[in-house]
Amino acid sequence: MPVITYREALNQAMEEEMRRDPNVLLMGEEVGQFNGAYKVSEGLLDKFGPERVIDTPISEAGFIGAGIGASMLGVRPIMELMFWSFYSVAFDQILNNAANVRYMSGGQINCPIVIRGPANGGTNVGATHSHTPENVCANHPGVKVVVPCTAYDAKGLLKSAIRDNDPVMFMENTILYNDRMEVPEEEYLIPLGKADVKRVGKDLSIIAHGRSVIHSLKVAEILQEKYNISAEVVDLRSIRPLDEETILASVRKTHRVLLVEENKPFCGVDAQIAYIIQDKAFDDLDAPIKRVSSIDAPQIYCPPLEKEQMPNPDRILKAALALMK
Amino acid sequence: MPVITYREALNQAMEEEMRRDPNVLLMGEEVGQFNGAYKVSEGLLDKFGPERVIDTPISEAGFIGAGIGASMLGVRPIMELMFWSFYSVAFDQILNNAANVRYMSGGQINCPIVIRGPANGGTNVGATHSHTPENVCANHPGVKVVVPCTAYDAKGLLKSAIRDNDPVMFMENTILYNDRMEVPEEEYLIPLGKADVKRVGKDLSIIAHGRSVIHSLKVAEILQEKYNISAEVVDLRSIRPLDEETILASVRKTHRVLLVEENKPFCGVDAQIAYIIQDKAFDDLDAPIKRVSSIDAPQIYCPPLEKEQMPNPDRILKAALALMK
Amino acid sequence: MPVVSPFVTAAINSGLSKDAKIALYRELMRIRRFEERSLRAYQAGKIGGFLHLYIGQEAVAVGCCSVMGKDDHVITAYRDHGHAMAVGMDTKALMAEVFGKVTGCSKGKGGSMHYFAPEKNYWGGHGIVGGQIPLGAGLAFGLKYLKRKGAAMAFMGDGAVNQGAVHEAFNLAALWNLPVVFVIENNRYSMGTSQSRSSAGTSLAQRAAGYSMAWDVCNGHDLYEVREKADKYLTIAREQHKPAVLEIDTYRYRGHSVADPDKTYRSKAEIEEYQKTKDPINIFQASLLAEKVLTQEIIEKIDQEARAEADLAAEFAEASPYPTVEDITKDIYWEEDNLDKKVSQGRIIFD
Amino acid sequence: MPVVSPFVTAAINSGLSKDAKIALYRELMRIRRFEERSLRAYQAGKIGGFLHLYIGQEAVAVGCCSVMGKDDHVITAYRDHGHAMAVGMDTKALMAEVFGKVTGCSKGKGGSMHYFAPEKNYWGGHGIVGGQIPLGAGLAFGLKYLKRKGAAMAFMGDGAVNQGAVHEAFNLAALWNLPVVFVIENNRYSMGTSQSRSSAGTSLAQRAAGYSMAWDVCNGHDLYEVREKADKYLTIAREQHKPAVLEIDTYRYRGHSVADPDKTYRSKAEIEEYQKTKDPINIFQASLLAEKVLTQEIIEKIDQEARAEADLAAEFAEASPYPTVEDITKDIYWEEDNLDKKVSQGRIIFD
Ligand SMILES: Cc1ncc(C[n+]2csc(CCOP(=O)(O)OP(=O)(O)O)c2C)c(N)n1
Ligand SMILES: Cc1ncc(C[n+]2csc(CCOP(=O)(O)OP(=O)(O)O)c2C)c(N)n1
Ligand SMILES: [Mg+2]
Ligand SMILES: [Mg+2]
Repeated sequence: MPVITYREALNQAMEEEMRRDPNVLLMGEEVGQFNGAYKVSEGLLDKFGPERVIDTPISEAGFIGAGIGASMLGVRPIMELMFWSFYSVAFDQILNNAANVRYMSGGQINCPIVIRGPANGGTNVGATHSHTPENVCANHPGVKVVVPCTAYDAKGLLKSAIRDNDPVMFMENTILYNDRMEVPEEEYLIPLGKADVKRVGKDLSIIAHGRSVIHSLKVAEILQEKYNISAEVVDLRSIRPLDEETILASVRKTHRVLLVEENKPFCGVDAQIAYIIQDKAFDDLDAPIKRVSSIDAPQIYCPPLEKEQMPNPDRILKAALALMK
Repeated sequence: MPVITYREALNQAMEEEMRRDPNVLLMGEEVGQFNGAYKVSEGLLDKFGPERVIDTPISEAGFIGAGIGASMLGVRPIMELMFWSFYSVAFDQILNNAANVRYMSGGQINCPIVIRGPANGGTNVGATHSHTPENVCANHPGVKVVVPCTAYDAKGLLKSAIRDNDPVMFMENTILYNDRMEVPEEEYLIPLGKADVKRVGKDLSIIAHGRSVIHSLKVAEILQEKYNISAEVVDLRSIRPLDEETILASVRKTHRVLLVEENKPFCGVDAQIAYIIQDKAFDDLDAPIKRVSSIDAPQIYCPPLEKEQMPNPDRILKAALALMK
Repeated sequence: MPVVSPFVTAAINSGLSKDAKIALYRELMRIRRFEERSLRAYQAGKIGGFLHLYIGQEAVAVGCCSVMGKDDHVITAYRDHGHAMAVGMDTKALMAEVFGKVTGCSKGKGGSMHYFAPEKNYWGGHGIVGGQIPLGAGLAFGLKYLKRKGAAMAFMGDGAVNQGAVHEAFNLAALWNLPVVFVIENNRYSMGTSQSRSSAGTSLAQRAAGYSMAWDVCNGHDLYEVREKADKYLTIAREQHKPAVLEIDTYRYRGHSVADPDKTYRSKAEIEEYQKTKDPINIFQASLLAEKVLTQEIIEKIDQEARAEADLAAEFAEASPYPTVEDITKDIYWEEDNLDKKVSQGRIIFD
Repeated sequence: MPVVSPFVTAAINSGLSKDAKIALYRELMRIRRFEERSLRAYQAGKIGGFLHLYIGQEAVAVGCCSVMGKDDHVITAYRDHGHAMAVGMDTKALMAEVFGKVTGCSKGKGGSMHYFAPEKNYWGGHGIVGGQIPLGAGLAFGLKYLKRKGAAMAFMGDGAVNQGAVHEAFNLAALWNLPVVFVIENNRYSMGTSQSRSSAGTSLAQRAAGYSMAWDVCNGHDLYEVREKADKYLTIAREQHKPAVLEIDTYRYRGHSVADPDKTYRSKAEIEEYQKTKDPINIFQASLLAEKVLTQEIIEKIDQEARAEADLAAEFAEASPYPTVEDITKDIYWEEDNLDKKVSQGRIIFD
């Protein structure tokens, strides 16, 4: 199997879907001539031309709104946000227009749009460029939210997202763009709403999404090797729809839960996961559900401190050990 | 004691603070000549003139940004959003600029701004006009979030918010504007971050904020009278800062918790409250924490169904009884 | 102004048959009577939320939509009843919608602000001021991308031009040569704020010049002129893929919405002056009388029919059922409404 | 172009003493050397995140800020080092900031994009394109409200004019007569996108005409001209409370940020042409030589000092400590940083 990066996986997903369906296009700042601010769209302009790979002005509300309008007519736009953080200036278009138009029209209109781009901290770009808005987006019925953490998942999920007839918020991670793994050459799809147990364990469930999964897997190794604790690592992959069954099955097996995410804690995704678990697996819990999130401050610039602010193996390990006491 | 409406309470709070401090001004769409879309600012233009009661174009990003800029210089603007829903077009100004500028400047700048207006459903204005974004705002460290449900609280909290040197998101409710109660003539302040036990009870804690508190109080009466269940009703009043102590004290007394809010459930405020309770009062819980939120769909127009969609006494009662079984 | 508009001889108008002119007149009347009827329904407590009446502005929607071809598209704001009727939506479904009934054009989910009829190229009805304008540019983009014929008209009020999203859409449309006409219905007020208190600059449309986009101003009380100008820019949009901003002067007689006390920002005299001298229906009626197209008899008949239609719509709405509690969570996701084609897994509706 | 700019005789320039001219030249050099030094620090792995260098644009910030009075204010975007130095911030604190050190001007919390010095009327350093422009209008509003003297300058790039918030701020400034000069630093590209690919219209500044706001275009390679134009509009803003848009043509030699491979959107030849013929430092140097203000000796000395200052700043930054983990949750809320004056209760930082 070829080994490719997360970036290449996304690129392949877009290329394959653009070949499959002429209604699929890619639009965003610097996606064409510049080959993408993070090179995710590298080569696509050459392959599909400027009619399908479209550079935009710095007008997120304008061009995302335009993408939504076009999607109502049957176009299937993939919209790149250079950073998901910039959803802040297109919030109304995304979470009023895309999220609500089907409902407000009594189901007459659908909006097959994908909005994708990196949503992560960790690259020292500060408070305005480090948002992880999966919680905010998923608060809004009408959208779907996906957060892949491996090349394999990224490709299979992005292809599903592009074929989906509902608006899908697809959140990537600049730090993972260079991560490499084997990805099959044959076409495959991963359905939205299916979590992935990335490591089987029996003493503790670490439930995470995005890059926090990668950290959690490292911690699980350490727990096993150093402490003889067998941690299961569940990667949510999709926030909405959410694979409750896989979450609950893990909890029912391990009875202890650590939730890990990069978001700021107040009303993060893991607040919701915690509610669901205590609601549906109350008697299975041997201890309170614990969380590791980013330290609750605007994202700090200072490189060594940003590492500390975010979930990292040290912080996760500490929380896991405290939980197992 | 004079009996006044929630609307008048807000109006008095603004008038008193504007008299006290010439740096306080009111700005927003239709706040002046029109006396406010919901008449909350009635009479203020006459009293303070157009320099301090300022009508704006329909440019929420522009004028809220301008208010933030002015606040950095020491002006203390009260910004009215005609509906909090319109934060969607000013999201970046509010949750990047106001929330982050102190942090990004290493504490050199503060931003004493109040952004206020109604944030509620229930008036059949549909999916784009019915947001309750206390969860989304409170997810962002840097802002404070207040949601009063009585005239007394509204006045005391708004005065505190105006004197606060941090950005305060103040969320009112059009349906409560006409609610009347006794409010002292003498000046008083209510500190942010102090919950209010609006009804003392011992069998069940109903924890709510905003108009859900009013519903919960009604349900508590019914529970007492019809079912001999003694429900305590805790009104959070302030979401960030949050009065954890009062929440936990109630839970430790009653051992059963029903959380009620008007938000859509996924990552609502009550998801966070649930997490905190199970974390800090795990052994005090006799049953899973339950929630009543708005039914998880964009806000419906249909008047009778919107009532059903939102928390209402029937739905809360049903949930309370199920929880007490 | 002469009784018969000088624009009667414009190409788009000169070919109109008598019947076609009567049909246009009928459209104006139908809208006015529908609006009046819905106001009464509101006063009777049948309608919730907002009701933004179109009374006084009828010539704008009728004029613009009457020159649409079958490939042209429309999107507008919350003051959307006139446009909905002008594109041919059934008044029964419109009235049922404001009553919140399942037979409404949006199944009772959208209400007055959210009429939709994609099969008539009518893309709503939108509540956030200016928020529909990027969608309108997107419809035009979509037409061009899909190599379909036609153009889009995106309507907004005079207050909406100060929203950032509108400006972004103007730039995109001009930069990308999108087939879209941005129509500003300038009824002089955004709620209680007059144009001079909200908008810098000498006119609203001329902001288009900053993007090297064509612009024009039009008397919206004269149906013939509206048709001429709308046709001109729609034709350019369709044929040359060039956008334009068309500002149409008009006036609303009623408050911003039915809840607006309408006392602080304009005088009764101002309203009466408009009603007396600029009413688009009176003006068109007078013209058609002078043109010997209409007779008092026909006028009477059209009025009766328009009233009867509005009453019938209200009866239909009244008799229709509400959606059910189960309906609340339908029409959110395409996939959940098409379970036979569903591929996602997991839970998507929470509690 | 003649060696000595025709603007040398403009009132704002004609009164400049020899020393004052040398001081201006020194500012240009200090910025260039600081930027070059920070680039080396970045390459050595001392700096995280973005680094948007100002090299090539120095005459804009120096020219504009040199005509500021003590009551005038500045706000800009993320390419903010030049402005920070031009208002007199200490390069040690600036370099320490990009190193993420607690001695940085924002305590290591803001980084390169977020320099702040309110005591110098310098309101940052902002990362969201166009997002600082409403704040700039708000500074002007605040000055007027507080009946303080002075005006604000709000800088943005050529790409930023297509953000909705910019347009909203333009309208507000024109409508309310705010004392603000919006400065567009047109360096021809927004990242890899040339002006013609991002912005419809014949010039960026002329969009101001849509709001009946004054506008002008200026050669940003000529420090004298920048001073003249900035002074003109700042004076009008201060004295008449009238805003303006001033577009200043300039050029950046380096990539958009240091991570930009800078290969897809412009030619090496283009950059070299600018360096050869339009470099603002060369042009000013040549002028001052012709004016007999500078000598080779002074030039050499200034250069040495500028390099030394930049090196010293880097040494200072290197030697400074990082903030601590406890510092992460400081500087969020005024109240938490001023516990003696705290009145709120409850918990405000969560985990
Ligand atoms: C972003 C936003 N801000 C404010 C409102 C509230 N609002 C609804 S209509 C309106 C006035 C709009 O006036 P105009 O654009 O002239 O249209 P008209 O009502 O005259 O048709 C306002 C302020 C809104 N719906 N959306
Ligand atoms: C809202 C938003 N969109 C996109 C970006 C990413 N971005 C940062 S700078 C930039 C280019 C800006 O160009 P310009 O305004 O010309 O300023 P310059 O960099 O040339 O100084 C872009 C697209 C951003 N920071 N904010
Ligand atoms: Mg209007
Ligand atoms: Mg530029």
